[in-house]
Amino acid sequence: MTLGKASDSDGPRATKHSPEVTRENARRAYRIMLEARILEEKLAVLYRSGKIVGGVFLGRGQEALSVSLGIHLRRGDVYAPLIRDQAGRMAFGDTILDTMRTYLGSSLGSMRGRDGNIHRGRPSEGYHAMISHLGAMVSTVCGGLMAKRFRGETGAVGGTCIGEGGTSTGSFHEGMNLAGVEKLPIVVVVANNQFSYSTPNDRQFACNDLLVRAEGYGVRGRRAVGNDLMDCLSVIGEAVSAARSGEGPQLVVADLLRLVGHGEHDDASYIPAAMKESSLGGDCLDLARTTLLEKGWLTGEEAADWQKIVEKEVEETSSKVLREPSPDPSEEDWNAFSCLDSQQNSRYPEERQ
Amino acid sequence: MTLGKASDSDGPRATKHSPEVTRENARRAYRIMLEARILEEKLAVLYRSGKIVGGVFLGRGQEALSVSLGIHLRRGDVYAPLIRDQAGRMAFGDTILDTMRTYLGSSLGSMRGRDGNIHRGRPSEGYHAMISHLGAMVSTVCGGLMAKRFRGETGAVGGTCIGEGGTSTGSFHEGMNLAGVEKLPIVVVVANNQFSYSTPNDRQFACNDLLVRAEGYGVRGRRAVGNDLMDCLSVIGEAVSAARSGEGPQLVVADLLRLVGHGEHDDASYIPAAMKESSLGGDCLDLARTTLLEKGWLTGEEAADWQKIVEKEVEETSSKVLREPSPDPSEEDWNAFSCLDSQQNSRYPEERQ
Amino acid sequence: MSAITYLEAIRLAQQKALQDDPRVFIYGQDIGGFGGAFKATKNLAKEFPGRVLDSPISEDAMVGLAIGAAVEGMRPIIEMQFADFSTCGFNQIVNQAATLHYRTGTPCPLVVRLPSGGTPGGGPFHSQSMEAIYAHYPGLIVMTPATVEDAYTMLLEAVALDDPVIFCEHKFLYYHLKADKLPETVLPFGKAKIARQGRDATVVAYSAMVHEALAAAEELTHDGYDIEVVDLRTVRPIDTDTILASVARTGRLLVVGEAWPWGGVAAEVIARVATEGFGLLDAPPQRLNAKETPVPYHPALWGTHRPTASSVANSLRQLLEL
Amino acid sequence: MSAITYLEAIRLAQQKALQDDPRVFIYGQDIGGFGGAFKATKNLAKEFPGRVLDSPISEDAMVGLAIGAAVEGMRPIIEMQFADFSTCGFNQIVNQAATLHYRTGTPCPLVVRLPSGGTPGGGPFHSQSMEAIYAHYPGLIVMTPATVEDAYTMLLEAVALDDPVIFCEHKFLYYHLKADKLPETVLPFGKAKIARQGRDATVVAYSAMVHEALAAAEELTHDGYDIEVVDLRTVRPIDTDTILASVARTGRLLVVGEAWPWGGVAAEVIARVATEGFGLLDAPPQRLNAKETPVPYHPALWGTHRPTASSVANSLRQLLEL
Ligand SMILES: Cc1ncc(C[n+]2csc(CCOP(=O)(O)OP(=O)(O)O)c2C)c(N)n1
Ligand SMILES: Cc1ncc(C[n+]2csc(CCOP(=O)(O)OP(=O)(O)O)c2C)c(N)n1
Ligand SMILES: [Mg+2]
Ligand SMILES: [Mg+2]
Repeated sequence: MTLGKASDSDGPRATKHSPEVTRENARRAYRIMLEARILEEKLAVLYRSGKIVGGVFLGRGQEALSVSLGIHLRRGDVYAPLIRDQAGRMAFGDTILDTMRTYLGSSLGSMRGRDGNIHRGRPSEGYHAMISHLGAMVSTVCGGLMAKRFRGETGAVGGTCIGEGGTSTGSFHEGMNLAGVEKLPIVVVVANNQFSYSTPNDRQFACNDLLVRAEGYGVRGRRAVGNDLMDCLSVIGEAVSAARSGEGPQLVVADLLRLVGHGEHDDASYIPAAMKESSLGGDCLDLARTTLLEKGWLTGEEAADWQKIVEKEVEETSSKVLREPSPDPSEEDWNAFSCLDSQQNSRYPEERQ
Repeated sequence: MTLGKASDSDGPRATKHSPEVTRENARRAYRIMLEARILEEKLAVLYRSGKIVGGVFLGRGQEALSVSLGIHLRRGDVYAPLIRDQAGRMAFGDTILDTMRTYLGSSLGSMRGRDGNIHRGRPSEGYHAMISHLGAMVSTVCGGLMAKRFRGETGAVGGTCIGEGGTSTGSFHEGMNLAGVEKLPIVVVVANNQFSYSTPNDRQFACNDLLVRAEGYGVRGRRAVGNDLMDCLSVIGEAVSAARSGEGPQLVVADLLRLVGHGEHDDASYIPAAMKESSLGGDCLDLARTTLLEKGWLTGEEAADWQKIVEKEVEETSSKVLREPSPDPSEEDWNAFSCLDSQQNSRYPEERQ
Repeated sequence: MSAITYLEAIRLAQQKALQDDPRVFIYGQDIGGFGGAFKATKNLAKEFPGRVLDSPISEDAMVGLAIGAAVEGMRPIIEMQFADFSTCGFNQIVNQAATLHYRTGTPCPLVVRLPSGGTPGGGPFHSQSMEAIYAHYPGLIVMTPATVEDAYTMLLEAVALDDPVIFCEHKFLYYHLKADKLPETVLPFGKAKIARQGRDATVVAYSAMVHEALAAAEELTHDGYDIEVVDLRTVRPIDTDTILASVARTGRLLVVGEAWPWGGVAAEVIARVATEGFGLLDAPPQRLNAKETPVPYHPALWGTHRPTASSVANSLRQLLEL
Repeated sequence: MSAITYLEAIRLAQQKALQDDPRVFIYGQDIGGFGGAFKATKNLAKEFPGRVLDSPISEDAMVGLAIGAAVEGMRPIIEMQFADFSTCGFNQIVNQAATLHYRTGTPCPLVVRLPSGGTPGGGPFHSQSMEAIYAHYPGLIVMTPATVEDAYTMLLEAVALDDPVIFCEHKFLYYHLKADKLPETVLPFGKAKIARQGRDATVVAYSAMVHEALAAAEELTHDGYDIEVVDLRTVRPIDTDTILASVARTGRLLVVGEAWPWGGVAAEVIARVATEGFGLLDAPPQRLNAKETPVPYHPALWGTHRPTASSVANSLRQLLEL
């Protein structure tokens, strides 16, 4: 596996740790990363104890990259997170409560037990609920941005994430190409964690660097250091600003590792120890804390307090949701249509005759 | 529409009109181009007179590029031509007779009236019969090459063509990426004729040059001048040799124009006059004849003779095939399976019990 | 106005939708200045600048774009160049568009226009009838208009519905079918229509097959039979009530579909009548479909592959003797 | 050898195919060193170096590759990680693999393995049963084994057949179902099996639903009924003769499918029995399918969405009273 080499489209890196990463943003990002981490640890526990059925898919090690997209988006933007985006989701407004509810299939959750785990969102609020089929969300986000363009709304951005494995799908390609043709304000972040499930990059693509694909789509390419919060905030912040100010689609590629299995059923033993010990394997949460402490943007006490507060919130939310009732099949209308009632009769009045 | 700019992956162009283009190859290529052109003109006449039903899709203006792939392939190779590859097909061994039969739906043709026009081939001989869905043949050719690899056969090459519009399909992307991952000896020729049906390139892709995509697939990229036979023969010849000698996948991009509608029902009025008058619009057949005459590789008399001979063969074949019987529906077995008889009963013996 | 073709009705419906509803836009290959492979959007790009857009050859992304826009409240119409190419957008249609409302409560109002069905010389990849494939999926409405009037009103209805609609328009009807004027009233959504009244047997058909059925019915008047023809209009939902009422009158049922039999509309209709109207049947229900191969290219093969007035008439004669 | 699971039978069949036939190779995501998402290829990459290969996440290209290799005489097995993702390879399957033999006379022997069907918590995109979608297309064989023995023998048969085979293996049966040993004889290809003999009604089922049907039949013994269960084994072709013979004995028919009803296996079976065996029926044939929504995530919803022994028993009781 070759790690990315520097690319022409990456532009000058003088902006690294650029001043635009404010203390406030960095603190907020760290806090959200912490929430995502602690929440996901709890999800793993719930899975192991049989409370969550199906699977649990965590973003451990990818929180810095993930949060950096979510945090730069705002109300009115379109966001389609993927598997490892608990942090980005929370930055975009998702909550511990709704995450728990969705994983546990609560009928009070946004997915009402109909869909679960990472398949979560509130599309009417710009927060798309991913389908499993990788690559599919790129063009969906494009569609949201087209809608805004048709209505003459400017300044909105669309953001989506994908793993390096997802770039092999035809759907990803068609979406990227379309984004380029329509010059949409979309930011696509590729989290190159070196493996798609167990498959190493040399069985996934043959280029030295996925970033070279940006030019082929006519989009701007940028690189971020995937486990370095300050770099992710800076690079993705720039990408989002560029998109927002009309510079067209942006592709961000970041190398990193997931510090966990593909799902909680997977021990990730296929990841070589040497890779884990390389700089790729550094835990973004630890690194971010160290940086913030060094910069004096966070004190050790605050860090410890936050940890406790979040742990408490996660525990309390978990207990609460575990006591909530399961969805009741007999109350379901079992109807996939909005224009038909469950007997498949038209809801439309006959007086149109 | 920006025409391709020179690309890094294009390598030194000192090989232009390199000596490896032999007199014999150039003469053979020209002869085949002439056959394709005259045959296609006849197909257009048959279409206009109502003898060919459905559509006729011609490669006029693209013969030089097309023939250059077909002529460098040999028995044992895999070839999947596309819409505008009459010349390449004939170089690979297809005939005027089978083309006529297929267009006219003769039951004596290779497709037996079941499929028609450009959907023609003899897969068991390495000559794939394209499906309409653009992009689909790239991975199919990859599969043929994998088969040879599994069997330990070396030295075979796979070749396929596609229009620039076809590069927007997910299928193309997946096939190219897979070719890169498996390091297959495939040559993919993109005929960038500036339009996909009526759609200009600025609605099809946003990069300045499709050749930049080669690097993203980890394949070697080369450029050819699409209406210059000597350049096409040289560049594609090199690409095929490179693939044959184990250098992995090759992408050739050539700019040109189709000098005809998408199909014979289309007057191509969307192609701007200025573009037709630019160097892109030069007719490769005329250009090739001039070059051969200049080089002394062909005499004016020969050229005139060939023209007459081919015209005669085309006319005779057409008359012959027009007299051949249509397929008889009552003789069809109406069976899509090879393991079932038409009553959908198993052909497999019961003694396996 | 001179005679309006089925194709022109589709163009006019899109024109009206664009006119009446700013949320409507059309996205598809070659539909802009060129007006589409069949000219179903002729002049619309000029009349509605920026709202009728040429797409790249990317069926998956075309549908994905429509979904994202629908979520934001638009009413996209996607033109597939041929129904057969919708297989490349299949995943977005069946897994994203069809599931969105159920999963999230957000409606997904979009229309995918599928130029469908066989024409002479069309061959295996420009002739397919895919209604059964889409109708299998809960969440998709599937329309199959058989007349100029329905092509017009149902397409407008498709745009107005809050669900994704697969609009199967038949290429063979594009130029063949003409009407004097556009209708002013519409049948309620989801209702089948008695295209011809009769008492001896019911033929259920849809799309181009309605006309083969009507011609067969006409032919059978010479044998002294009076055949009822039901035009389904939409195949999801299926108007089972109208079918059962007809079978109650005639006692005999033949279902005709241009698609392949396995799991097709005809199978579904027969399953419904057999389960819900068993007692109404005086004879075994029958179906007539395309032959079980890809759609052949040669017109002589094609003419045998699909049901025609004469094969429908034959099936009817057999049914009437059962 | 200790008890063999349905999953292990699939692994062993692939091992035997690789062993016996140098033309066989396996291509799919994570099937190499990792042994597949469900471990259906565990250790095979090591045992057969270079013949069990990890693919990129490219379902379209995976199938395309298999087609090209099949044309050259290989016998590829493609593992889809879940049946649901085969939608992304749909076009190659239905338009290239299914049509190749008819169009060109060249056979296209490949197997696409689809880990199918619902499991608790699977949700809308990891639970689908797609047999009806593929069975609609002439040119595709569709197998739906319900037992450990069939999983083994039918997969070997799938590899041996000259046509493309869609092999729907049920994830819920992977670990639940066990057998003591592998079978030495095989039922002829395309034959259904009487899984349980009875005289009061016939339940036709396939895949996981065979076991729900058997459990329901058992339950109905307490009511004094004797139910026959037919396991279809392949849904394309369907062994209509065996079904008709069973209905001739029992006079009553219930068809159970885990997929959605519209155009599903149940619709097709009922259409066949209604058209070809109308006179054998003492009561209207009935079907029981999944509810008409995407497959829900929560186990309680999922348990109601799919037919179960108890809903099959209910349907049977109703049928027996008709
Ligand atoms: C089209 C499609 N094929 C297969 C899968 C099954 N699948 C789920 S996640 C995954 C690996 C994804 O790898 P990558 O994109 O690198 O993301 P990562 O898991 O590394 O974050 C696969 C193969 C899928 N979801 N979609
Ligand atoms: C997947 C798919 N979508 C749509 C079509 C319809 N179609 C046939 S040819 C064509 C244009 C192709 O353009 P290009 O690839 O540039 O080739 P050219 O015709 O210019 O040679 C289109 C859209 C198709 N064949 N396949
Ligand atoms: Mg990855
Ligand atoms: Mg072109």
